[in-house]
Amino acid sequence: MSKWRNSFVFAFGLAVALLLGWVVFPRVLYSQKHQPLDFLHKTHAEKSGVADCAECHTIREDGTFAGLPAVEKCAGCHSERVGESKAEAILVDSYIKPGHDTPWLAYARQPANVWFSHAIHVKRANLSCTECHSTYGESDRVRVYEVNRISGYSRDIWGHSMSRLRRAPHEGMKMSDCEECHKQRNVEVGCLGCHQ
Amino acid sequence: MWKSVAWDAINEGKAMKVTRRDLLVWGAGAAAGLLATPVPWKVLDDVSIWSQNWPWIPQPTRGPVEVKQSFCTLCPKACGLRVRMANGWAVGVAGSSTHPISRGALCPLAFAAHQLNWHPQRLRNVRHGSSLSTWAEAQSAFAKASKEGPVVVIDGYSGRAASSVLETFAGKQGGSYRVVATPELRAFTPYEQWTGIPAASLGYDFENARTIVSFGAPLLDGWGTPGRLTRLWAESGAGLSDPQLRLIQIDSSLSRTAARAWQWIEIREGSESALASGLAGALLEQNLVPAHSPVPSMTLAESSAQAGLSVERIRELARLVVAKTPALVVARDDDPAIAALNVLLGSLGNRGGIVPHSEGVKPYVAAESAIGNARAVLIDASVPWEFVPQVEAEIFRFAAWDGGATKADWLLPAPGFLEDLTDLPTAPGCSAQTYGVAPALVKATIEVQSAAQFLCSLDASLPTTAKIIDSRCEDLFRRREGNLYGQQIAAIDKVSSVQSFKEQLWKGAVWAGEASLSKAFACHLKEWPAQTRPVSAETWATQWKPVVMPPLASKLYQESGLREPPRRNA
Amino acid sequence: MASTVLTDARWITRGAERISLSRFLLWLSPWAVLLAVGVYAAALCLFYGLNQTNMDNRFAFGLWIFLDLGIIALGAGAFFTGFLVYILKRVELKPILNTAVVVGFICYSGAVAILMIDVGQPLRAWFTFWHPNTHSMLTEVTFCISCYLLVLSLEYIPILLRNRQLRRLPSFLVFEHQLHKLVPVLAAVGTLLSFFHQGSLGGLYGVLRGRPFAFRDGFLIWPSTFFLFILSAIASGPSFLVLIIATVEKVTGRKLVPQELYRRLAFISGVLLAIYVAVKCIDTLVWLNYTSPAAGFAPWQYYQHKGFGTPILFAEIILLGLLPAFLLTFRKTAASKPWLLTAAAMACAGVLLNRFVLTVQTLALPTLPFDDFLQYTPSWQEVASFAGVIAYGVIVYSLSYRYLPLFAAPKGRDSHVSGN
Amino acid sequence: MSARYGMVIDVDRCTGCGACMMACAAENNVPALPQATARTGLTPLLVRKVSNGNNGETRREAFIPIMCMHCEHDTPCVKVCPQQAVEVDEATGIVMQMAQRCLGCRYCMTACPYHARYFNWWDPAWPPGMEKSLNPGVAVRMRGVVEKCNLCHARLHSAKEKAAVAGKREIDPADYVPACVEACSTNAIHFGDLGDANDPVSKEAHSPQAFRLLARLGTEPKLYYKSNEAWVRALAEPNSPQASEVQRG
Repeated sequence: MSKWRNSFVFAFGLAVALLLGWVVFPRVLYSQKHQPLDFLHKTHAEKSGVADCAECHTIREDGTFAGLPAVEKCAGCHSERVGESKAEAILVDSYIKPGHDTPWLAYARQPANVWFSHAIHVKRANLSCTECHSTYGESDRVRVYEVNRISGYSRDIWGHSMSRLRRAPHEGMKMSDCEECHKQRNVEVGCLGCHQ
Repeated sequence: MWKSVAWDAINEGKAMKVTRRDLLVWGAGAAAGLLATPVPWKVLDDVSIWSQNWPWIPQPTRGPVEVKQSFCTLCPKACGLRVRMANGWAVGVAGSSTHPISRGALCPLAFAAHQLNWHPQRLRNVRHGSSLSTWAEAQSAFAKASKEGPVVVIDGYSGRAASSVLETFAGKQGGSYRVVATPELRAFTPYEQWTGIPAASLGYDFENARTIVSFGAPLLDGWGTPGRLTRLWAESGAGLSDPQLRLIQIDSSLSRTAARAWQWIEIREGSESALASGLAGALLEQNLVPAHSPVPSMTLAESSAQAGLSVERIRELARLVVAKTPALVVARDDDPAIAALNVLLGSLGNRGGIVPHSEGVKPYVAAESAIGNARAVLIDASVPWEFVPQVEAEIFRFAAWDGGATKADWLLPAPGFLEDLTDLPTAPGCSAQTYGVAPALVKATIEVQSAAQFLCSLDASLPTTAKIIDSRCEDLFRRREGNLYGQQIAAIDKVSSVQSFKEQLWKGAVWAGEASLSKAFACHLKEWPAQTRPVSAETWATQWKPVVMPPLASKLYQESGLREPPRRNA
Repeated sequence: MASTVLTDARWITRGAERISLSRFLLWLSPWAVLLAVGVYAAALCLFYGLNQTNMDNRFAFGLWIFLDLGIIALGAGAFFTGFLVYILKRVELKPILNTAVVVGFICYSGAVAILMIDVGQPLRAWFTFWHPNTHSMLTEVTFCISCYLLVLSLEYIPILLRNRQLRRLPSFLVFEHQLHKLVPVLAAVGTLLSFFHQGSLGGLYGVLRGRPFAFRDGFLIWPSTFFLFILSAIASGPSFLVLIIATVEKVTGRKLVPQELYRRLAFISGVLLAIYVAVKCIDTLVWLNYTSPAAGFAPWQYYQHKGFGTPILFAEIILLGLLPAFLLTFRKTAASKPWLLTAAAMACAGVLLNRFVLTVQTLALPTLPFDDFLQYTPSWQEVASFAGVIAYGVIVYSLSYRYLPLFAAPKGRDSHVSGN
Repeated sequence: MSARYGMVIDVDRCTGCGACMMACAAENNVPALPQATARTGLTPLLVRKVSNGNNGETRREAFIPIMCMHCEHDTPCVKVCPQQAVEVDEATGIVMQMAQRCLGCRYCMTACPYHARYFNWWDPAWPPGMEKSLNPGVAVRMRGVVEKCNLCHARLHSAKEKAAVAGKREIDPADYVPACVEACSTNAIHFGDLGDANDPVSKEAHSPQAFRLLARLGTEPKLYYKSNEAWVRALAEPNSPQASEVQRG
């Protein structure tokens, strides 16, 4: 029976490794951070009549992208508390009144060596925001921000799926994802087309 | 089947102990399994990404970038700047091509001037002797001193609104106001003595000259407002055998200017004055200039011996100088013998010569290091660090950067690059009057005060720099002369109101008058000036006013051999 | 007593006489110290970066690349002996095969270790496998050397498993027997890989269009240095083995291989060296008269710098090329051990000189008319980490010699070859 | 967008002031480290002093800015890089160096005949606070990688973005001017599209005064020089009489 025994022991080792690698490892690799307050895209879109992403995430005149809005933008409506939620209190008391920018954690932020132009993708290529950011603009909760302990990247860059094999349509923002999309659309750019 | 395997295994587990082989087989299984998990591949990937984003590598700031027009305030040459700003910090400097004098050019150091505010040698605290002190203590010490006796105020950049504050204070206090002038400005003092026209209102009309004879002045190497002469030289046929503008460089070594000049005349070191006298003799002897001039006491032969040039060579040089006129002689400093050559050549007050550009400029009193009777000396941050007063008085020295050991009782941190509002009077050597305003674009990260601010805070009756600038703008507007060089060039008549004029100036536009040749002046020498002592050769670093250089400057002398390393202060 | 307890007799091949463990440790200790210093120097380079070396922007390659190229050439004995034994069936060379494999393994693993220190970003070095530039000679080198190191490891394992203790493990034995059957295949694969990477190491410099001193015309995509490197490596490899075995014999005071084998190796080395010298002469003439002038460089320019004149060319081709080739091939000189060893050393030195000229002189020479001829002295970290590799080699070989039957044929097989 | 960006440098106009070197380093966030020397420093643009070899009054000196020549044919560095960290951009002709891909093997440095490639021997560092003065458009390179002139690609990025906002496909040439070109106080460096026959730079490159350094190597550099002085033009050839007289710059 020693043959069976070997196989069993081998399989046991295999199973332990698979368990560690697929279940434990992802939890260890990413640390979790919480946004400073619960921002609700859905409420802003539905109740406050913010129709266009660009109203807050603006592309400036020189073509650069403002990214997450500065606190003055929020202060436009929230100079005083609007509603009774905890988030409202945090926003007004901790950020708007003292004039500090809200330390948002940007899920989709690329590292400093990447030059991604929203202007070119949105204005020239006419891509919609959901093409890369999925329907996050309609979400009714803030996600936990997960950061890779080794590389320091947001988990959104790799995507939630560890294997990257069965990803949701807009999951992942690695270079290979950019390349794939560029290939599909037959747009060729050199290294420095997207790096700086 | 699986059931039986498991069953057997369990049974055997009961019967058998774990052997070394089991461990090995288990390990092999685990290793095989691990390869089928993301662990090795993801770690490999993440570790390389980590190496691309090492946390200790500095990251540039993020934020909107805007470009502001301003001026370089580090020395009196007043070049126009375009400053790139991000997040309130200056992140890039370039020349402003709309500036009529500097025309988009800058000296090499200006390109990294925005780094100077972070220089390790930045003076960050008020210092009294060797200990730290406070602004309050410095103010009370200065107030006490100025009550007790005369205060000598020393300025390195005359003509600014701040200079006016300093001068007014000195006048009110009963002290005196002295100026440490740049070599470019000092070079005009002989003419001031001969004609009574203040040095600061004279300039060179290079644009109309056809021959420029430079006695060791580094004309192509940071002399005057750098862009003016270099552009002119380049555009008038640099490298051609017969350029439109002939630059004859008389120099004891193959300086940068000599290397690129149309002709280089090699002379012995320090013999510029002697050659000037010899040249005058040769000009007169060959009747190349009108003869109504005093004859130099030095003979051609003596001059030849001193300069190391043959007599024939000097005669040849004389012919060369007048071969293409107007000819203009430029001295490195205030050597009267060289200045007298311009009188001889008739270039004073004439096209392509030395011309006055503004009125109402007061002659300055040059600061000597031996200061007479004084209770205290106040030194503005614009004064070069090399200037060390020799006097038994309490010295209050303003400086943005610490130049090392120099006698000063009080060291007071002054605003750094673009941290202070200042105006920019005409740069020395310009043939037209100019005026610009450089607002404080960057906020200081430490507590700083300029000498003018310091005095204004002590004496509320003094006009502030801002007020003086305001009234100067109004005066200029009222004159209705000249042009405003902003986004476009506009004649001042086209500017609708004084408010708009001021606004444009504050946004970095520069006002420039026109060279007023109508006020031509004559000058006759009674006798040929006596020879002055030779001036030692200047290095490029001494033309730079701040005591420190931006770290990037080491590209020029340390990471390459392009330039000689700066002289260290003792 | 400690002295009686401390023994490794159980691990030593049955019947082999070896010095006492304490004497062996004494022999190892200076090498271990050297290795420790080398590891420290390498750690400095990895931790603080390559500023620990004296390389600079002009001397972007230095001592390390020169010696890497050198030991890889000398390590060619491993694949070439395998090739002779298994492919050309020169079974008389079998007794030195194990030594050849161990020496090859040491040379290649040492070179790869040094290369890992030599690159500025070792953590990203695997990008070469993921995003390879197929036009680069270095890609070819990286792929072939890593594959060949794997092959060498696989060849080394069966030797390792002949250790008295290790062979007791039954599963290991099975593994070893199966691996052993693979060895001829491995030798064939190793030969192919080695031909390519020895060649591409030569190509590394031969393709440098911007360095006319190194640039060579060639055949298809391969510059002539590609072929010259293969030739010089297989010519010097056997000579290096001669030197190693003679040294081991001297150090251990034992006769390990028959004298005839020396002569055999010397002959192979000599003949190949002669061919190499002939090809090198043609190549040099073509380069001097055609390739270099076509790039605008007059050949005299290369040899006008002090210490790097034409004597270096003479030494490379004649003194350390043609001369040892003669000495190694002639029966009379090859029969005399001192002559044989001198000639073998000269042949190895010749190849090292060739690698030196191609790496160091190429970089020292100016290209722009206003460039300097530059010099460079390696820093202690560079020297020490390389000395560490040599110490590592000595230690690995000493351990292999002590615990593995490097020269004795395995029981039952091959005894007719090994002679005694 | 399709261009073949190149330069013509008027050597006669160069005064060797070094403004281009400073502007280049500031624009591209090149660190200046106290330990760096002329052999280990980072000078993607390096002005070198050359002379006609004479002594005394007949001596002439000139200054030659050396940077990546953006070779077009058989680009030596591109060919040798093992992991595609260097490439010639098809749209612009720029030879691009990717620090993030580079493994620091320095093979490209040995391949470059112009010594226009530099290795980051140290980690980049600035005095405390000075990192706030860094150009936001350029990522700082880490130690252990090679860098060189990328033709101020950050400015090309800005120009592209500006064009995109304006709804244009082509950039405005006025928006893309490398820092050295902008900084030159004598307008000695002319930048333009060599592929466009009407571009003044393209015309200048074909003037009899124009030359390229080591053109016979056959790498087709896109950096031209020009001079009215014959001895300067002779520097194009490695066998020029000046070759024996060495000037380090």
